[in-house]
Amino acid sequence: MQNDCEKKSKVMDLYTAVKKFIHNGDTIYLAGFTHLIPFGVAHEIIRQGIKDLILCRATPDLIYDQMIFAGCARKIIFSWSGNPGVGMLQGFRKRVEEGKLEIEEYTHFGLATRLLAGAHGMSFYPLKSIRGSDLPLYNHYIKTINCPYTGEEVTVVPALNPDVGVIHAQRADQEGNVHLWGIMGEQQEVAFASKKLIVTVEEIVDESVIRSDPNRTLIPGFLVDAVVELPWGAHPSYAQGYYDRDNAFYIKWDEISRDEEQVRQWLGEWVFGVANRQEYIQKLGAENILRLLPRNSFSNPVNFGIYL
Amino acid sequence: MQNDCEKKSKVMDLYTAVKKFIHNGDTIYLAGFTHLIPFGVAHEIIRQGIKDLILCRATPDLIYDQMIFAGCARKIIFSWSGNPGVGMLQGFRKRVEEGKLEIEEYTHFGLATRLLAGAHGMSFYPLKSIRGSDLPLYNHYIKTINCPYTGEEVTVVPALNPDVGVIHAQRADQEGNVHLWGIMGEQQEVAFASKKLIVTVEEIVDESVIRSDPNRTLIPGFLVDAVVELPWGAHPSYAQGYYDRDNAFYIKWDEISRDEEQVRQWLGEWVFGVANRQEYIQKLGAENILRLLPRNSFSNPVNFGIYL
Amino acid sequence: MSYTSAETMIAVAARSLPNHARIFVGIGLPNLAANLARKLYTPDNILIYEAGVIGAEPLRLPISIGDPCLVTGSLAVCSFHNIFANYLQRGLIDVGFLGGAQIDRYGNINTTVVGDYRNPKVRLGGSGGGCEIAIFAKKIITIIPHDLRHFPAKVDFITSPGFVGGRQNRTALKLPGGGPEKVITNLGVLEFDADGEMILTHVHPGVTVEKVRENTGWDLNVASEVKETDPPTPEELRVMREELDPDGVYLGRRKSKTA
Amino acid sequence: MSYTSAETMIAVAARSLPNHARIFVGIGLPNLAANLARKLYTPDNILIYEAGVIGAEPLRLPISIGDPCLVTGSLAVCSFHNIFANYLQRGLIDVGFLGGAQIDRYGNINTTVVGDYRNPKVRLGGSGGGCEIAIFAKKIITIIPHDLRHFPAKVDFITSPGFVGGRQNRTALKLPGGGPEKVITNLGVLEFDADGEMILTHVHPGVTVEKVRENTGWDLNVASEVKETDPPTPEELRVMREELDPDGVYLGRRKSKTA
Repeated sequence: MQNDCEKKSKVMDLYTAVKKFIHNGDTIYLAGFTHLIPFGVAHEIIRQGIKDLILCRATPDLIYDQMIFAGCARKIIFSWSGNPGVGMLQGFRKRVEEGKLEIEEYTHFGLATRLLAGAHGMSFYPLKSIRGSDLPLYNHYIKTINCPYTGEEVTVVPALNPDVGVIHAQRADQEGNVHLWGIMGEQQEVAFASKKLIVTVEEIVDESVIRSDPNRTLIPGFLVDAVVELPWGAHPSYAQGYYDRDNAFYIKWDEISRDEEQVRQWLGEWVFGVANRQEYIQKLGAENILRLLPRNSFSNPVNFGIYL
Repeated sequence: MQNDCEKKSKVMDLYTAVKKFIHNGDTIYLAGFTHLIPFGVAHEIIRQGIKDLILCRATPDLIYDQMIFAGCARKIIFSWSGNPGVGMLQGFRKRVEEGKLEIEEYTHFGLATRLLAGAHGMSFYPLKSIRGSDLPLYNHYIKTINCPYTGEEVTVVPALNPDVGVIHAQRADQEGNVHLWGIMGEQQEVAFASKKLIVTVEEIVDESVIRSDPNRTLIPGFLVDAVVELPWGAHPSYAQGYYDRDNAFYIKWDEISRDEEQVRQWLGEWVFGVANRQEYIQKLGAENILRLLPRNSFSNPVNFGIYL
Repeated sequence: MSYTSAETMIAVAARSLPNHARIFVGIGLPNLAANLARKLYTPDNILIYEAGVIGAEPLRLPISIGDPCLVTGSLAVCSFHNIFANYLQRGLIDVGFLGGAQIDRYGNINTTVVGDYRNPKVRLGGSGGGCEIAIFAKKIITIIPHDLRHFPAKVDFITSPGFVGGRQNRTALKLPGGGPEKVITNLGVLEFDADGEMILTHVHPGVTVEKVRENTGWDLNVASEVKETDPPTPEELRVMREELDPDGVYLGRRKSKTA
Repeated sequence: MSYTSAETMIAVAARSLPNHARIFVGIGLPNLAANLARKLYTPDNILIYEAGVIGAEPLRLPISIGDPCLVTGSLAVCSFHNIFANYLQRGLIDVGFLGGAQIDRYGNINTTVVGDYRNPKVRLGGSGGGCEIAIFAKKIITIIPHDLRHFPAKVDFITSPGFVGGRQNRTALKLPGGGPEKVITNLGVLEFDADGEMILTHVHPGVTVEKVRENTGWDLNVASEVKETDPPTPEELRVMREELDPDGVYLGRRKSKTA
């Protein structure tokens, strides 16, 4: 979040946004539960060679696997690691098995609760989960207290406040007021919990589009430090209403990621081999783009009324 | 909430919904922060002579003032009492000053936190507010604990789980899947926290309208026990996009409520003197209806896409 | 051009706001002052309302804190819990505007009760979000009429803590926000000294220090040099009278509003 | 009509579901079983997905737990935190469907690690929402292949607690949900006795009790009368093969999926 609301323009290109706000050693959270995963930002982080990052994400997913392979990660804070719908997350898994990657592990609800506490300005929140599992034996941030009313023992987790949060969404105005729909994941919590926030969107729209439906605004612009228009910025994941998940790539990554040499080649070609996201999309090509387009299904409008 | 999801029809008239689900002595929460206040249900509760209720509401407002005058209330759980934009809440105030009405008082955030805990199935939640105020001297449900991470003293409040929650909204389908927009208040928390839930709506719409925009659904139908189509069910408060607040009545209530006899007359005429909400609206008349209609301002639609 | 003390109070309050700030606005006088400032001095402020509305641009004067005119065309709407948790408790609010029935030398505000809580003389509205605004906003500006009723030696009930019993008290309680910064009345402007006690720094045109002291329920500290505020400018008066409150609902032609 | 043991497992799982229930559905085999049940036996069930989708009616087989086809035309979408807090922790889920890498005699499930947590032989996915489903759902049905690898005497790591060390253990921990009810494998069906220990109640057609015991890593309790499950009906097979998984992604023509 900006320290003040000064009206310096937040609209910038991807390179500038990453250069300006993400630094070696930062704790970062690239948000998006299976949907709107900010691959565009991840690839730019890799291109800029940013190191020693603490990567937080409920589902590390391909996006963190690529960053792990590229040497960006010092530690992963997570709650489920996998290639969703395909299988294991090979890079992550291999480095953890070899003892080469530090992890701090939660359940989904535990990690979501950490974010909610961070978003709400609380230092902790209680939840009734995790008890009975073995996780607290290996993660000493997971503690217990007694409910001051019932005496019942409950789990507590500390707030998570990343240095930088990254969100990809369907649309925002130039100030970063974000409309996001479909699976909402943890994006709002990440936006409020993070100290700085980068938003990439399929489209920058006029403020009037946002103001036509304030209930749709998931993130207010004053939390946002950088707004980047980045069509297809979530590929190979998807953007509801804009494009489908490129499942062929998810399956292909399962093969690529079993072999360090293939990964090196893939990063060379698709990340280092392109200067920016536009070149990536060019390289992806018209056929792939067309293959992933959905047909239209629009929401029924609602009336806000004009009150004079 | 229904104990099971059995498909008995939930659509019923106002009389039946109140008769079936609200009983003497219940703890009830009629939701709506200045917006969508369920006056229709309140008047039916008064007509049915239901007594000894514990009335919970952040802002007791005219709706509870009328119920207090009518003798429905045993106790009020609240965080601000007033006639919003006009002044004091005379019936509430007088009975409290005379020691005739039990109160349990919070700050807005304290009460909202009680509801959130109730909605989340937690027995309590912490917050950093209330400390430094005198409220904990008079409300022993407000306690403190120390944060297990920072050691800092924080306030805690217990969950609130009303016996019955009541929501008025713009539209729902026959199962009670609710679309609600404009000021969202505490409706979602009340819906999840309450043991039974009555929903009244401006319009019952086809399920396809709800399914066209699942992100707009604030309350899933399976929480709902009764769905009542009740146009103008929030008058004299308002429904965003449907009608404006009838401010003339809010000002008039300030006068009426200073005099028990005038209140008796008003209740006789506008509550006991009408059999149901339809008669109330009839009595309100075309001129008042037209006076309160806004002009249209529709939201920009969003595309969910069809994925085959 | 003639003007009322209420108009002076609003104009001075408007000038006290920083630009590029997030302002948590109560309805009534704070709303007038914040919107006057936005039109003339602080176009980049974002106004946030307790009902969960962010960046409102109402086409009429809002009647209550939850007026539908605040919602249509606003930037964002959030739930009742979120406005307190995500905005106030998270520390995102730069300035909170408060009113009140009583304020004491440490800036503590009472909006709960006159007399004893359990045996009240006058039962008032209660906290609403007032306590939260006082605890969490980076600074608090209070707008309140100046007389012995509103300025007692000790408030009957602390609804919204200022410095409690002094600045070290608030620090010890670890209240996240900065506490009271200014109190703007129909007589002048008061700030808070190193101990967190109110000190008169400005009087409005034509008001004497003595008059302020007579209307304050304790032995009021006075700055070594008390300045005089500038009277409302014609432009300020025009915006207040023609654009913001054309019916005079808040500026004296009708009884002032609370919510 | 020939059928595979995976098809039997899905059909038996589908028949085990109550109607008028809220089912928390994992992708893959649980999704197939829940949708098979919904089409043939339990039309009034509401399917709830971890990604925050309620009442999904997908037009294709969802590829992952967050597939866009689950969202379009669903009844409601909620945030990641809300699906756990408002739905699971609040006690609204009747049946949770789980899979796993290991399950032990008390229904504890491991999806975290094979070997030592700090020195893993195989690092698995971790809990995701599995732990929450196991703790909060009113009952748990697990679908898991039956062999010594999946049925060890003791799981290497309790990711999702069943009865922990026995039914009294779960009670003492005050876990809100009812715990494991059934385990459905490619060999048969297991339930839990008064002590919370697994007991074989059914075998699938052609499977012997001895074969089940040989494929279980402890001395398995067996019901006094072990029944035989009914084989998949032609209608069940038709729906599975033609409507739910026409490409055979989950039913054996490709390696089965996890998410």
